[in-house]
Amino acid sequence: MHFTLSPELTEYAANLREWGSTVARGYARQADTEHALPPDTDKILDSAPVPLGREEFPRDALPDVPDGPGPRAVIWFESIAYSDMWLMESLNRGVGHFVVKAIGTPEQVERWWDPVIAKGGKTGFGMSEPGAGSDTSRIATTATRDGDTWVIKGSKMFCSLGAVADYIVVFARISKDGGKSAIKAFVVERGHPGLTVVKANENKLGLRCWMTSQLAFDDCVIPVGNMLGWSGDDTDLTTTGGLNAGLSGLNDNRPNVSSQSIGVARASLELTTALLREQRQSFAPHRWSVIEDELVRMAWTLDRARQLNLRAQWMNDRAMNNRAEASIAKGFGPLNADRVIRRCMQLLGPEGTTTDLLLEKWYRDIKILDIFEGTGQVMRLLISRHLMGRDAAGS
Amino acid sequence: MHFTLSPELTEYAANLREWGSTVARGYARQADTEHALPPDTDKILDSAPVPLGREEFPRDALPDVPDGPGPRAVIWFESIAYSDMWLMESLNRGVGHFVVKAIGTPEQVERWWDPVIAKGGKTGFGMSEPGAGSDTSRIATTATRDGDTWVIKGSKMFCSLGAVADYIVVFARISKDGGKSAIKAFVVERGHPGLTVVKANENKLGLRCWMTSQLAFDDCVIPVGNMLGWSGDDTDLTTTGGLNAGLSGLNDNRPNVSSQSIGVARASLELTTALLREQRQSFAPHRWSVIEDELVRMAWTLDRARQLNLRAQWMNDRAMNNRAEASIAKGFGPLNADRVIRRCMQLLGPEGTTTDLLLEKWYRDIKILDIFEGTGQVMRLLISRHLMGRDAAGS
Amino acid sequence: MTFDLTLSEEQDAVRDLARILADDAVSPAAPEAEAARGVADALWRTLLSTGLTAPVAPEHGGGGVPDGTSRLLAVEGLGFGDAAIAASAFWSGNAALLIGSCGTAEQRDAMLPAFVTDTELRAAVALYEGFGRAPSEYRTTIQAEGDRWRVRGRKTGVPLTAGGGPLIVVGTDPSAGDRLRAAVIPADDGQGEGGQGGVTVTASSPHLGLDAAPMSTVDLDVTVGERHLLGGPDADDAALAHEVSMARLTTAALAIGCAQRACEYASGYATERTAFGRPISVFQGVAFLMADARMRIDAARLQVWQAAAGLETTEAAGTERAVSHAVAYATSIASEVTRDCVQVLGGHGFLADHPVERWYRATASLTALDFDPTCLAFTPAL
Amino acid sequence: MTFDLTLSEEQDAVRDLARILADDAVSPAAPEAEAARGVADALWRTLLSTGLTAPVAPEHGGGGVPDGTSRLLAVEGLGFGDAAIAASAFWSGNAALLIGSCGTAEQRDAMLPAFVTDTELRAAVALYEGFGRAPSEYRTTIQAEGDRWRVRGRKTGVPLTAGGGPLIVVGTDPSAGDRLRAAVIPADDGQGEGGQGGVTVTASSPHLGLDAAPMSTVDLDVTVGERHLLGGPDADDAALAHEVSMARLTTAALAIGCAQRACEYASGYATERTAFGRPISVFQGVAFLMADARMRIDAARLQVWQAAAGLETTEAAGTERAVSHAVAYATSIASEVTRDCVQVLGGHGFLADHPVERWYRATASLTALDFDPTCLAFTPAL
Repeated sequence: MHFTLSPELTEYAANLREWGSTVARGYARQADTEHALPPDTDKILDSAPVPLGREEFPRDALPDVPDGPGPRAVIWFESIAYSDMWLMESLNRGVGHFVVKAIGTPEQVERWWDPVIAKGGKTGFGMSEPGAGSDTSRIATTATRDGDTWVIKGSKMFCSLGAVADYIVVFARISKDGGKSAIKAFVVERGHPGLTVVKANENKLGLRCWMTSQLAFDDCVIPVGNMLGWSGDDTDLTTTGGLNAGLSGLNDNRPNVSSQSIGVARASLELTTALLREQRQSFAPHRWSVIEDELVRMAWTLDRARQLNLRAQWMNDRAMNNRAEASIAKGFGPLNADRVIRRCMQLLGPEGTTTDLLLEKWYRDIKILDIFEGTGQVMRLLISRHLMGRDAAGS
Repeated sequence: MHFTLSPELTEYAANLREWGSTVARGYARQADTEHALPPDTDKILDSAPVPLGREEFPRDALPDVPDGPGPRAVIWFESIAYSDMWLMESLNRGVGHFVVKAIGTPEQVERWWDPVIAKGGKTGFGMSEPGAGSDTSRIATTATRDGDTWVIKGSKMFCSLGAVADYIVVFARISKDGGKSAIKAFVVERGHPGLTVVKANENKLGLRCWMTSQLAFDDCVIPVGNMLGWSGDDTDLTTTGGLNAGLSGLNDNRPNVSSQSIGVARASLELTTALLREQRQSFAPHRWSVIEDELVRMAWTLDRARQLNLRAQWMNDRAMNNRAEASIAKGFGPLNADRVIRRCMQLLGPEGTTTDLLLEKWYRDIKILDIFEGTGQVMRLLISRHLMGRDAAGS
Repeated sequence: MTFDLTLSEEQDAVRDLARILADDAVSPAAPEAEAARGVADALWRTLLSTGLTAPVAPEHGGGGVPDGTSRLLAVEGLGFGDAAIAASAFWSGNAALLIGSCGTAEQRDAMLPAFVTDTELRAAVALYEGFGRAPSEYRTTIQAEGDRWRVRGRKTGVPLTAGGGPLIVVGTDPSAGDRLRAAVIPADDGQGEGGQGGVTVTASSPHLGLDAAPMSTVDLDVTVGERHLLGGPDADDAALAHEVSMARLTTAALAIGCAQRACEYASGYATERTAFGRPISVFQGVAFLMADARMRIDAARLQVWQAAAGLETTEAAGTERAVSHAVAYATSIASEVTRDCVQVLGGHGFLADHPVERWYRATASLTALDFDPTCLAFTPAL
Repeated sequence: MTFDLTLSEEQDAVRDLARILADDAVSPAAPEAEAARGVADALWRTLLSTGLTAPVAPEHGGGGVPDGTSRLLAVEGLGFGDAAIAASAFWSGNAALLIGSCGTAEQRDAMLPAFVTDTELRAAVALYEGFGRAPSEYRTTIQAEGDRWRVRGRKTGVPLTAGGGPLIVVGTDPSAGDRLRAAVIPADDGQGEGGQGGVTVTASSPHLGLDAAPMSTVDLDVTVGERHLLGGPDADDAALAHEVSMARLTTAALAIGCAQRACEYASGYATERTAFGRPISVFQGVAFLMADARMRIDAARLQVWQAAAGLETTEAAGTERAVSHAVAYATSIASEVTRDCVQVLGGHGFLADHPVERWYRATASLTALDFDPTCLAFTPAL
């Protein structure tokens, strides 16, 4: 059993963090204030001394390290978020095309996946609605068949990249019955008639440069072939990949979300440690020694989360069933991470929460990580079902 | 607003704790080992320099302090438990007669309450069953009417004082329908035919001198007048005070249960503080100063619980609705108390958990306090219903 | 005296008034005040006119100075409306209380009437220094130098005195056994009276969630005449310690008011929001978060009240630690409570459409203002 | 090397064997061992015969010494059966590991064969001193005095060596930069070899839940000849530090095994016990306790494994702290987990009819054995 990373991955991550915390982090405040990525994002990204993994640039591929893609992802997500979450968002092409890849027909993949990989477009993901969060069965947006078309009607919120994406994968219900299995995924391209951007970017607590849009589908007519997985035969409708299939590809991302929280908390802890050390003489000796203990305790807390993340991804690389372990990783990391940042601000005192430092931003950014892709409560539900069967935690 | 206690109550409590921690505490180990009160309990109690509140001795009445009976109870329960929980049990006459007082007819009160107060008997309380804990609606013991008698059939566990009580108030179901309202309280006197003591005292984690019996009612025939609240008219049956009425008198006890947990944790903290101070030179200076902080943090934790207990009882004295506050008190105290004792043992090191000290006993004794008279989970359920209505936390 | 939570008629009235103000005036103004980074003059006048925020005795034209309990009820009550607006108003008002309790007759006459007549006046007490320091540990010194008094040190989290009201600095006097002293820094003379030194006020960047209560860092090395020494050379330092403790407890009461509001809001949301066919309040994973919140809030409130009551009865040294503990606990649990309230709202909690996110921010700033890490330790959530 | 949790075939086999032993032999023996305050000879022989508990190299008649991971898997596995029985066996076996890794050839030849041939042998390593001390801080000293070595100090939580096996004392040498040393105290001579001092073994009263693993306090002021110095005067102190760390991690792995068992037991109970018409596992207030338990157990296990792996790769100074942190976390969460498991069983959890109460007790003792309060701080539950 080993708990070290390869020298290659260690060096890659060190270089990434070095550049990320000096160069990229310099744009963090601006991204927050302007609720948008920096205008010269591409130039900033090009200045990175290591590849960042942008699919459209073959030479930007992440290094092929002996650790495997899973642990590499853990370290990559942690290091990117360590720089600042805006960097994460700048590399976020969206997830719509992953859904296409997961449940689309070969023709659909060719049409909507390949170009994104080749040319680097962005894709949107429309699932949440004002009345439907964790309970996806409550999706109320409808798709009604009309000859060779589907007519989409409804509202979406939290639609990531909704206002700028080349297309949006939107989930809608094709019948009132059938629960989740009646919810299917449809591709709606940008500017398509009937699709209105109600709000390009929602006003959020944090992660403000992450564009989440509110969209209205007002009798939006799309070709029948835009239903993902539809092979031209309507008798397939019940088996056509829908909500669950569309989401399954996202489950693997849970340890990565946790890694992001650990990256942000680690940045906070390192910054705080450096600032406190400069001010050491200002602390009473007893208090200083307490603080040194606290910093170590926080570092161990983050490290425990990191190991859980690595485990989940290491298992994934081996095609081991890691559903419980992925949930554990996501349930554990974010909950500890915001607590670490809060404690860092407390230790720094009144100046710790001003906009002169990034901790206040990170404390805002990080909160969503215990919510999206499954709240901490949903993670506990999944873990307890793993322990106690499918009826567990139903109430 | 005031947070002090009267000099009278303060002095009473100090005297009680002084005697309790020197004299009474000396019997703690014995009570644990022998799963019974000391044989000379009455003599020990008589040696107390302050009244202990035994009803059967008029001169033993608790002092009439300006704080009122509620805060007096908080301090009394805390101080008795501070001595050791065996002292609590030695003063425990049971709760059966309280149920008689709460829902009995005047004749029943005269027959089963008055003598206990006058002469100091003990009374049992038979509610829990192997299959019915927090969910009292699951009580399966039945009472079947047969002419002028009731025939009781079933098993009880956790029946406090069951094997020695003058009588037991046993809860049984008079019909299969009607849910909780079909559960009534009956008086079964000691040695009554059909009542078998299966196990006089259950083998428990702690509080071992607290006699809890397992009883079997095997076609146990009792007079019809032994149903509490029955005034001779069968048409009253549905309104005759049953389970809920019988329990309502016990709700007031919740802050007292919390106070017991605080008393035990306080004893642990004080003992630990004294022992650690003797060994101060054995600690590295930094560790010692950390420990001093810890001791203070624990004391504040207990004090917060104490204030919540006082508040709930202070409200009760004024006939204010304190259901939420009583639940808060009970939800808060015991959960913190066992944590304090555990930490004390950790600070004391390997010797902290041996039977040479009482901490290990106290750590065992205290666990039941977050369980009986409503678990911490039930308290949270009640509090959340107070916040969010009757459907909260339940479904 | 015995344990007694009875409110006097006056206290009851204060609580009711504060709640009405919170609902009608403070809460609705929160978004605008945040955007404007300050409390609008009209609202400021409203708050001042109630006499709640900057109480002044009748002989100086005010409506009277309420007792400490009333003060805490008022602070929590307005904090329930909005922590930042309430902070701004009460932190200014703390200066009036300090002058009223600790000033000489001349000082009271000179400074107090303006708190009533000048409806735009913003005053400040410079307390905090960071580093977990309690007042007796403040490194800002105020000590005699010839016939003048030299004030030296650095204060952070000082309310901005944009309105021109007095700035009172609290420090210790190393020549007098580190006793607590307070000096009024003349507001009209940024270079120090007589040019002997300087006062540099550096406006801080906004504090997370407290945009409407702008603060500054103040660097001082200035000498002032004896008439600027609050209460004079022989001032009652126990009275000063008392008022300083009450000022510190203001922060705790603000946090409690904010957490209480968040708990009520999230509880209400949970009863209305449905998922899986039922209101989410039926799920114990949600409901118990709110039950824990309620327990913590109640415990914190009692501890703060108890600390305030202790100021009347206990030795100063003990009360200072008690205040540090009360502030650390109240503000920390307020942060955790508001965090859990955002969680109850899920994705909606992350949107500015609901005010919970503001409370999440504001309590974080409140808990960093005056935090002593020896009072409450970090432990992992799991 | 990269992050890799793959178990070798041998490790897999060890884990499987330990689990079988736990289920078939250890768990059923727990009540009896507790009552008897010791492990019955027959069970002791069974455990020894597997080679899991006191591994000895083939050249000394044993079946070979497994790697550290195997050791931890074995400890956790038997701890899953019963913490006290497993503690008794592994703490004795730690002596064999210490001799095997750090002894001179003569010492190995003299002492190791008995671990194989004497099926009643109970040995002990005297490590703990309380007071949060890590090994480098041990105040028990082992230093040269003329041509002999003087061992002075007090050890607590020392397994009883009733079976007459060697007692190994670990201490620091102030004459050699506080380097770690270990000495074998001759078992047959309570007055110290040559009468120059004494060894007083005071049997401790039972430790909460660890009745079957009796311990003692040992007061030492004794001189021993060089042949009793483990590894001789120039022993490899890094190797010694390594084995001492592994011995400390034994306690953490025991706690994890016990917590894992409790979590599985309580989870099973919750699916069978009904209340309000449904299994209590449907209530998130119950289910989430178990989910949290599972998360903590997994985190603690990885930290312990990581600390063990770090012994192979990292500087000794860093690993000592890492071990202290791993032990503090693993044993503390084990206590909390077993506490919550009792809670899930409610009143039934308080009865000895269910084994959960034993686990509640045992983990409390494990967490007090080797606890450094700087590694994990007290915070209120609410």
